[in-house]
Amino acid sequence: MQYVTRRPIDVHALLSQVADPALGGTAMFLGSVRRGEDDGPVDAIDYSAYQDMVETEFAKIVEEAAAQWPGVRVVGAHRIGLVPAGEPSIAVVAAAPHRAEAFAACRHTIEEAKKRLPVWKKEIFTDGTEAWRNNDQPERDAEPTPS
Amino acid sequence: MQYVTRRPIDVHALLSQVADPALGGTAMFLGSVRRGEDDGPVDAIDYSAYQDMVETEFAKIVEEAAAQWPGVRVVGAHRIGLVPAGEPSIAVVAAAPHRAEAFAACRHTIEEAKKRLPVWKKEIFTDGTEAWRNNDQPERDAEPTPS
Amino acid sequence: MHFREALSSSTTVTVTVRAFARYAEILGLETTTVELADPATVGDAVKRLRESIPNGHLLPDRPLVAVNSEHALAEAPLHDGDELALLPPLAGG
Amino acid sequence: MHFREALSSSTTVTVTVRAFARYAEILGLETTTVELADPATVGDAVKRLRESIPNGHLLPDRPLVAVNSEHALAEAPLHDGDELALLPPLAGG
Repeated sequence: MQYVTRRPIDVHALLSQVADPALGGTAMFLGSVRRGEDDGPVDAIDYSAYQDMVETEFAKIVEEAAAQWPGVRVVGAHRIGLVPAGEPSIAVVAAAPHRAEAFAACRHTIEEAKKRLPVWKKEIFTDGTEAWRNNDQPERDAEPTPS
Repeated sequence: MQYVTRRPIDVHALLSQVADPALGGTAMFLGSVRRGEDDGPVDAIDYSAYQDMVETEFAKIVEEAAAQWPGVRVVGAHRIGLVPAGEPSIAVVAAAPHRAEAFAACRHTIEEAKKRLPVWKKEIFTDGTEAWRNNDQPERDAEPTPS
Repeated sequence: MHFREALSSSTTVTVTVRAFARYAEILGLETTTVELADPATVGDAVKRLRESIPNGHLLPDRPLVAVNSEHALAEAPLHDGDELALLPPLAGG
Repeated sequence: MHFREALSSSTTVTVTVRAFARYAEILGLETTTVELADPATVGDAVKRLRESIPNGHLLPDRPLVAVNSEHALAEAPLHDGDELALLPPLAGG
């Protein structure tokens, strides 16, 4: 199953992929394009990716999680292209025999994905301006797009 | 929104209830009826509840989470009646500005729900036998139904 | 939801008892009432149930209980009109 | 995916360079090739790009890079046919 997609994230499809009567606990994380008080008037984020590398690196993250929490199943998805504010751009689902491992594997996978996957985002504001945004930048300090 | 339901858990409906462009992180937990190697041939679990108390107690848990993590929105559902193996019986969804609070509020809510909500389960095995099951009982040691 | 003030001069309290799950099976009933001398506690009501209902002795001495939908201890007071719920070990999720 | 063995006797290595996101905007290109004296490292390739491409000096001295889709350091060797990716600070999720 491919991690990168240009379509809206299909939560049911992800849950189906890990469904197994032996796995009683399923944890999911959805990260959405945020437009809060501190975010400025963000209309959407335009995500781009180095797709081949994203796929191989995400497969490694999943393998590592399976090694650390035996029996856990992990899947994920990252939407690229234009994602409107309020819609999910990233999803991680981890199913495990019990809930502690499900939460741990889900959290670990999203943290590793944020750190390791070559994905970039450009914020699109309501006034039509754009800015590249790093994950470690404070919200009001996004790097302006060179003109 | 009522917590106790006799219908299959509707993940999309729960996610819609917490959706808000200011809340960029959403964590969900689904607990399903398990039939693993150590569980015996469980066909289904018959859940019952003291419904009035479940509703008031769950509302308290949600209020406590909102006080501990300001801005977080938490919803949940517990299916009662006969739930077939592999299907979810409980769901908790927490949406927050950032993922750390979403995970923390989701985990806290499921732990409190398990500890405090008056819900009971009777395992129904493939051979037609039944057994009440406590959350703190080891799997092979379920309490037999008195005949 | 109860009528403590209206009946504060009565010398007995009557509470509705609800039994759930395995306790309902053991007792063969889901609801009953008990009348107790005022003042009464949860412990008094449980003692009465254990002594007066068939199979009542199969209940624990100190079962998990709720009074008017709130978790309560054996020492909690009972008032006329209260609902006392006998809760088997919780097993949600 | 590369041809190191077939070309091991050559005295140069040619690598495909891919630039992403803001680096693609800065350089005005998404892909190019560089030819380097063998042996060559990631650092050598970045130095060449910074010196020879318009706006190349706007790249960091040590950008985040991948070689053949694996995260790599500036000291990593490059072989003929390798794909070197220049990765702006990651911002997924």
